[in-house]
Amino acid sequence: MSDFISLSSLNIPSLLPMAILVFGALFIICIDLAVKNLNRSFYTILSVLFIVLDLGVLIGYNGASRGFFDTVLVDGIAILSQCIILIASAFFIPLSLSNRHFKEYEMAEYYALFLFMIVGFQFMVSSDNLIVIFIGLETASLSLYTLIALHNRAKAFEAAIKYFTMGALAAGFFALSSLIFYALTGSVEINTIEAVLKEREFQPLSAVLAGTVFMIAALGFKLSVVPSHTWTPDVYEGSSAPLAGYMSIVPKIAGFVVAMRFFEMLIASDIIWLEYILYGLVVITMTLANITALVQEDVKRMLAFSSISHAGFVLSAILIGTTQANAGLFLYWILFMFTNLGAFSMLWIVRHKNNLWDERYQHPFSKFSGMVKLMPTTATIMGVFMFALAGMPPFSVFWGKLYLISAAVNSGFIYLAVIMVVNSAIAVYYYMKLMIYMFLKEPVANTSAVYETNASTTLKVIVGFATVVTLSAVLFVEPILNIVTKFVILSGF
Amino acid sequence: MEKYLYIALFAPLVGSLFVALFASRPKMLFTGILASAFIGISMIASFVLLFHVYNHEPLHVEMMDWISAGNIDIPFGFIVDEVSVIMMVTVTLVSTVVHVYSIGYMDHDKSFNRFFTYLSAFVFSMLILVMSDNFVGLFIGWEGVGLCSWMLIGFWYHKHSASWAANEAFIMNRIADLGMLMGLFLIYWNVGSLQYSDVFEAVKTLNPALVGTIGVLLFIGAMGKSAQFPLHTWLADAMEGPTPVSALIHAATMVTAGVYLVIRCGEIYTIIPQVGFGIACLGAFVAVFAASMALVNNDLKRIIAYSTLSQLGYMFVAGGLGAYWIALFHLMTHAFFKSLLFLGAGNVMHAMHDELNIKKMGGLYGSMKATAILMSVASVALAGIYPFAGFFSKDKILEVAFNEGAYFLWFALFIGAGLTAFYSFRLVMLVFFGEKKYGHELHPHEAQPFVIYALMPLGLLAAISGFFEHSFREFTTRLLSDYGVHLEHHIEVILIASTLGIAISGIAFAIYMYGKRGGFSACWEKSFGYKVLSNQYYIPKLYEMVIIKPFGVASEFMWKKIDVKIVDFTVDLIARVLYASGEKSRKMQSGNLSDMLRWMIVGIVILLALAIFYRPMV
Amino acid sequence: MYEIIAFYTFSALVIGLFGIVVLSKNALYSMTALAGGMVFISGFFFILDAEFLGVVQIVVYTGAIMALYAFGMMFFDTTRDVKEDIRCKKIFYTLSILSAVLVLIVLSAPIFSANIEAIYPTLEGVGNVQTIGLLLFTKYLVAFELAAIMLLVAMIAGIVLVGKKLDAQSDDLEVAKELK
Amino acid sequence: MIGLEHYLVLTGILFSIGIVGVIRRTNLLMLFFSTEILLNAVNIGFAAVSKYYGDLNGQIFSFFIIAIAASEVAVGLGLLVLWYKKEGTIDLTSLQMMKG
Amino acid sequence: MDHMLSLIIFFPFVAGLLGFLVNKESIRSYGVVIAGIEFLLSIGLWIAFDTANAGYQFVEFSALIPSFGMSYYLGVDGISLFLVVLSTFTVLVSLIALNIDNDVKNLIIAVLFLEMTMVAVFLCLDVILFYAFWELSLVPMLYIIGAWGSANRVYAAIKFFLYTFAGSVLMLVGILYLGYLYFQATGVWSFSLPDWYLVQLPFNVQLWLFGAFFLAFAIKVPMFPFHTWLPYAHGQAPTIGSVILAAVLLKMGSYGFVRFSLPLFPDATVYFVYPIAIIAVIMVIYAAMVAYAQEDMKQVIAYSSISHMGIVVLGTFALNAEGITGSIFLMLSHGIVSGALFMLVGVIYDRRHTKLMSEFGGLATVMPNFATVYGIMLMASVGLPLTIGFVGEFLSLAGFYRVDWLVTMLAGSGIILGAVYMLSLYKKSFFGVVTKEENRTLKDLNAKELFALVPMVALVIALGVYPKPVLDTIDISVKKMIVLMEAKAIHVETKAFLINANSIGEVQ
Repeated sequence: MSDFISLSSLNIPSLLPMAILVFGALFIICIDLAVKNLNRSFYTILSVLFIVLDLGVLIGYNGASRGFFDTVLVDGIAILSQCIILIASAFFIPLSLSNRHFKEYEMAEYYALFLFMIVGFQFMVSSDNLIVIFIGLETASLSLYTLIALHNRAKAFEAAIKYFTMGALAAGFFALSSLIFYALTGSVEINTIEAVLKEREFQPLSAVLAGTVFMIAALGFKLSVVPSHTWTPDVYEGSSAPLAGYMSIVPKIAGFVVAMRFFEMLIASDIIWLEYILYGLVVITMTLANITALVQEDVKRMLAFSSISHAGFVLSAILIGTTQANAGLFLYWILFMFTNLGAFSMLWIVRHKNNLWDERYQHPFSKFSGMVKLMPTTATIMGVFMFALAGMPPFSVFWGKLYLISAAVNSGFIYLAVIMVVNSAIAVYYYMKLMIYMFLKEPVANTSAVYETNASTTLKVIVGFATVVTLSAVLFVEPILNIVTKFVILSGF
Repeated sequence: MEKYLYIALFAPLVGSLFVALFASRPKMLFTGILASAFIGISMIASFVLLFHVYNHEPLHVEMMDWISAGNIDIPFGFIVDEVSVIMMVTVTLVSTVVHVYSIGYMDHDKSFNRFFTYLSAFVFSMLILVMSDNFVGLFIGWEGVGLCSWMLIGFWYHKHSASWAANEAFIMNRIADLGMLMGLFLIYWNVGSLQYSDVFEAVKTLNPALVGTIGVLLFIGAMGKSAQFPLHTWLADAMEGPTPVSALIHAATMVTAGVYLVIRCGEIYTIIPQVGFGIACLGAFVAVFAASMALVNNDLKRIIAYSTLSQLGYMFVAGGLGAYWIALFHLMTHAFFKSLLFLGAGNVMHAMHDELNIKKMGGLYGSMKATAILMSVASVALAGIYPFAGFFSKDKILEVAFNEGAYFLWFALFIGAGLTAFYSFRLVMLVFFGEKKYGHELHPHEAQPFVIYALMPLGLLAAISGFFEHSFREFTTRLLSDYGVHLEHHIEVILIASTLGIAISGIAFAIYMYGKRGGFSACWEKSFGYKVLSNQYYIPKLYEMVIIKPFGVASEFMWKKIDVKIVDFTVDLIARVLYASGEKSRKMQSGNLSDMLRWMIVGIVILLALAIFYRPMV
Repeated sequence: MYEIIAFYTFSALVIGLFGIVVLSKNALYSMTALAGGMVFISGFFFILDAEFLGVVQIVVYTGAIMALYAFGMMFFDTTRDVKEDIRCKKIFYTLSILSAVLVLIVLSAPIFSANIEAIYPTLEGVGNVQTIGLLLFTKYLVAFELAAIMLLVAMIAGIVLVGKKLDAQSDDLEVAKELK
Repeated sequence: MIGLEHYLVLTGILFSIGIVGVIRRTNLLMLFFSTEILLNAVNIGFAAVSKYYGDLNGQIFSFFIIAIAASEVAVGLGLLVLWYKKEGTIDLTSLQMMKG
Repeated sequence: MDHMLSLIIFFPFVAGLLGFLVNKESIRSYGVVIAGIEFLLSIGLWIAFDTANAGYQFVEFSALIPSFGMSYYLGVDGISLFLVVLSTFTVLVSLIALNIDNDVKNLIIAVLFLEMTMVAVFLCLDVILFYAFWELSLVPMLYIIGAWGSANRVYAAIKFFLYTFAGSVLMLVGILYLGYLYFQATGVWSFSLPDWYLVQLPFNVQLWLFGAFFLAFAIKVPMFPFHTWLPYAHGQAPTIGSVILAAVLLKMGSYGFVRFSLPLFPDATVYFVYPIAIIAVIMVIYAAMVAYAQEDMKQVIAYSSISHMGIVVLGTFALNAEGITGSIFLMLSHGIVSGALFMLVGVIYDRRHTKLMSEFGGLATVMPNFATVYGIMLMASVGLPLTIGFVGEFLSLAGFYRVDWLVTMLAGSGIILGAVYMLSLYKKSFFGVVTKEENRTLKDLNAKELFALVPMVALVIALGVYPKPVLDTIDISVKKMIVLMEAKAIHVETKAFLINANSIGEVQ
């Protein structure tokens, strides 16, 4: 153990993206201490600016570099996923600038926690050290639980508690899994674990598999893989629409990156068992979520199941494990991000403080009945998002689906591809259900006013942006694909 | 000369289209006159063509291409040769008469204009049929006359029976058309062309069995149009149409299209005498079969219809036995006297206010002398009494049958001749002679003079056209293979005498029975034989029971049971199963935190168990 | 020998106490047992030459966490017997037994293998605390800082959640006024 | 000398106890106790492996797990307080507003 | 003229978008004008089309996702040219006859979007692009059926959408797999059809891919037993929806067979000729029988569509120029005829708000013009020579006769059964005496309806009398395709089959 550590060997820039946001969060808290009653718009914009700044720093990176005694790993997928996380955050935070005022958005802590959450995710994706991943995960999760609860409705509390409790169990699994791998290999770094396991040809196998099982359970919880998915609909329903939308994107991409780092080595080493298990999980997750989504009465819950299904769909990329599949994962998620951003923003826009349509649900399908007659543009845009989520060409998610299915086909997973498309066909029904309500039924409300109480210019701009991206996705696929493929190859997946 | 060809062909079309402009208007006299004039023009052109062909050579034009795809190349080509020109003349001549006649006959009909539209359209189709130089062109006309027949039978569409009969006619024809179409395909794929000239050239080299199939298939087409057994039922029902229609379509022209086809394809049928013989047998059968039905029927028009059927049988015997020119000759003479018979019947109907039951007529001779004479002439011609037209043509057919050694055919035709004579005069007697059986409120009157004048040419032709036999033979056999009867003279004489004898005895019997005795006894009408005959051998009932009803039931079954209950149900079942499994899987989402945690642990337990106990090959 | 006795004693105690935690109907017993169990767990740490951990365990767990729980318990008024219905007993027993058996099988599998090279070896002669400190502030500096952030988050979360701000019924606050 | 297996088995036993608790408990506070047991069980394991490998990573991991546990408690209790203020109970059967 | 095809595809789309700005009162005229211009554009395409050239013309190519081989690739040949014209014509005519007043703006915009997708499906040479428009065409149709249909419209719309969507997803897998095979063979990604035409595929691969494509096309056509969405969709759809559905959307399926299944998988096609022929025969007979049993006029025509499409399929799988050209021509004729028939049913529905045949009777007296037009269309539907219906039917059946006479005969029974149900429909509704009092006062066709129907009548006759320009253009491309199939086939038997099917020879 050397007493002398050179500063340059630390590779401080690798930590810069996180540092900026930590600074930002602290800065916000300090401002709150100094100046009371600052408007939410101030914090919102400030947060967005920090994120943009961060993004600016991040974009300069290209290529794998390690720092801080190898605890920080900035490789291609780390950069990519950080970009996704930051962009998603930059779009979801301004949703606080809705027409109505919500308590949580008036609190500086909300923004600070949000930024801390981002930091947590960033650490999660840019490290291959299980300790850092774990702490990053927990930082992000704890912030997220709090943010959910801050929505300050009974349902939000219920959601937060359910999420939290299951999260605690998942944390236990993560810890146990880490223990098993540590005991097997004496290391807590994924690449070392990989090396040692390979050297020993994955013996004893049952222990390796047991560790994998617990890791699947822990990450599966984040990725809402069946049967650890049960929290998803409840949490989405309980939290505010922006946060639900955020949850459908960011924690999952972080989870995917970890899963990618962790399972790729096992998949690559021909552990057929894992392949089968992942296969089963992918299929069950897609199918079960789709089937359950069919019978939902609330749009937000439906979207929750849909996002489970999408996650299952994307999980197949890890199963397939080729470069194309991994690139497809990111492509899919980027496109999915914009679409879901739009969909949840729309829900946020049409939010009404009273549940006028249903005692329990905020956004029952009947609420959207005949919307096209009252607000044709809104209904059309919502319809576009729905069809995009359904994988209807030529809207955004279709291209992701296309690329992923292609990856499956190319690697010989024909049956998987068939199951994937069949699931898309099933999924169409529930997306279409909303379309049917919006376009084919008679309106329930007399005026469009009830749909607009929360609409503000900011929200409209964001939705408009999401719409444009969703509609013209075909033009972005090529550049995104190029970048994504480059980074994925860079990090060796 | 092409000019005349086109005039002959398109004048009816022009007339039809022009009249069509007024189709939905109330009656306008000029439409009838105009249509008749156009047909008249066509007739004149046809005669010009006849002389041209007679003196020079056949005419062949190709107007334009029609269908061409792959190797198929079908033009609109028309040929005016010996056969088609005879057909043209016959068709246009009868048509002109019928048109003029219709002006009088349809006088009170509110759809006067429409009638002429259809009628002229029919003539056009018929001309296409006979003038085409290829099979598909023939098929155009074939279907075209079918369409016009449908429209005209169902002309009084408000009558259920009329529209039913129209549909029946169309559909039955379609059945036969399918056979014909198959024949065309077979020809096409074996020959590579559907032009008559190419086909007749090529069949000589083809496998005879194949040619036989072609012959049979084409004849199936002919059977439908010419209402041969078993596709004959439509013809009697077709009498629902206006009488001029029956005269033109269902006596003179359309129904003879089948015969025309056989004649036209003579070159095919000469290769396959077996098939020809089969045709002849069927023809002979129909000749007797239809005549027997005519014996007891009381419906004025149906009797004539059965008579037509019977005569078509004669023609097929001739055609089948290779005596094409004789068939064609009989076709022509038959056209004259049969249309005359029908048109006369139309006059009677008019006089009787659309009463059709001949049992309710009688003694009309007093009020309708001209009609009575014309119909009698026609009946005599039909019965085949010298020197009327029927004698020459029909007798020839009997000779042909005898000549071929098919004595049973001859015998059938011989019996048929007697029956024909009997029912013809049964009709004449019951309608025109005997006592009046109609009510006193009826005051039968003769048709307008111009109608009678219009019938005169037909009467004349019915009487004398037989004398053209030799020139006819000389003319048509330029194209058709000649058929000479080579019987010893005395046998020929005996044959003629016996035929004449049975015809005359038939007539005499009819006159005796209905003139003197006042008809058969009532117990005959209760006998089984009578019932069978008057119910047309129960064939329509059979069709109804065996085909129409089961088809309806089967269709209903297909729809209600198979389509809705099985096919569609399966599709819906998939959706319902998915939805139901959604409801099931929804229970997993109980909302209870403890359950949620347990699910996670269940997952772990299952995966761990798999990890420990399940080892696919690594 | 001493070690073995200590191990088995502590094991028995910890298992027993944790069993009470899980099975007791009384929240107070349960909590007390948990606190006791955690103290004894620190005993293992001392056996395993991880003094630093042992101390942290006692300080953090028994000192901080259990104190928090105690406060919580007072707040929730759960000192009395807790009425709990075990839902679906059959499932509960099967699941419990199955999971226990499986976890045990997995962890008792012969996973130990000798020739693993220590990456950060315990240094002979240097105190455990010292080494750990060294490691924490070099290798795990980032993790340490991150943990600090996490604790900060936890703190903020605790304050925000329990603070008065959230008491008001949010639905009433949601007034329709335009952005300023 | 106690073998590593002993510690691992102990870890297993304790972890199982924790899981049983998680399955069984319907009182949220006591449910949280069970999750603490899970983490503690793992901690023992880490310390033991660390000792037998002579490697300190395990101890560090344990240390961070303790930190995580502490943070979780803070947030968890905060949530529980909120819930209790709202509903007056911390039994998880009260959390059934959302289902289906 | 370089971007003629793009223009044709996107003109209605842009016009549809701008249509949002048009006032509600004027939108109807706007729609007609746009459709008219679009129709003129397609006619211009026909005029500019070089009929002697069998290959693709007006080709546009620009890479969209080059790394994945996907491009914006358009082209038109004889096979697709007339389907494009048919689409624009149908839309124009159905917009002229449009008789809906509520939310007409949305309807017209939806129809214009639909027009874009339809035209694009026929023009795309990039398979992914094709798939995109193929799927996209469902959306406006869903809206049209679901929003303006009759009582059970939502069910019908969902069924239509889900069924056809589900059917085509397997095709997507097929497409991707084929793309992969191409990649393997050449090392380059490409989804353009002309490129794919050059690849020979192993037989078993062909079988699977054929199956994947088949399902999508079969549902769209629709082939028995995948047809049950059609009666519902037609029965519930508004007139304009039925017209477009019958005239164009069904043709996408049969077009797919010609464009994809045949040239891409020649061996599999030959392998499956008989099974498909049997299905086609079942379609013809079964649908005709079911049509006969119907009580609803529109359902009769809906089932008759299935029956006719059976002959289209049969013609396609005759695999000779006669059959394929005939089947494409039959697509056109069926498009016009069934479109017109649906329009006619719409006319009567507008007046009486019922389509049950038992409610009518004697309409010929009350509405002579209507009856006349109906009669003409009916005759075209039963395939009377000199109407448009005959040419295609004749050629298709003639084509398949080369393959099998028995099947042809059974399918040919469609001309009998077609007459049966059509004539009985006509008899029930038009003949007889007027029984219902409310039928006595029905108005005959008005100017608008005549304006829409008369061109169709004219076309029915004109193309029946002189189909040559159309046939020739189709034929030349079809022949090229057959040559391609033959060249691509890997089995000797396949080649023999194709040669045999395309030559005159002794046939029983």
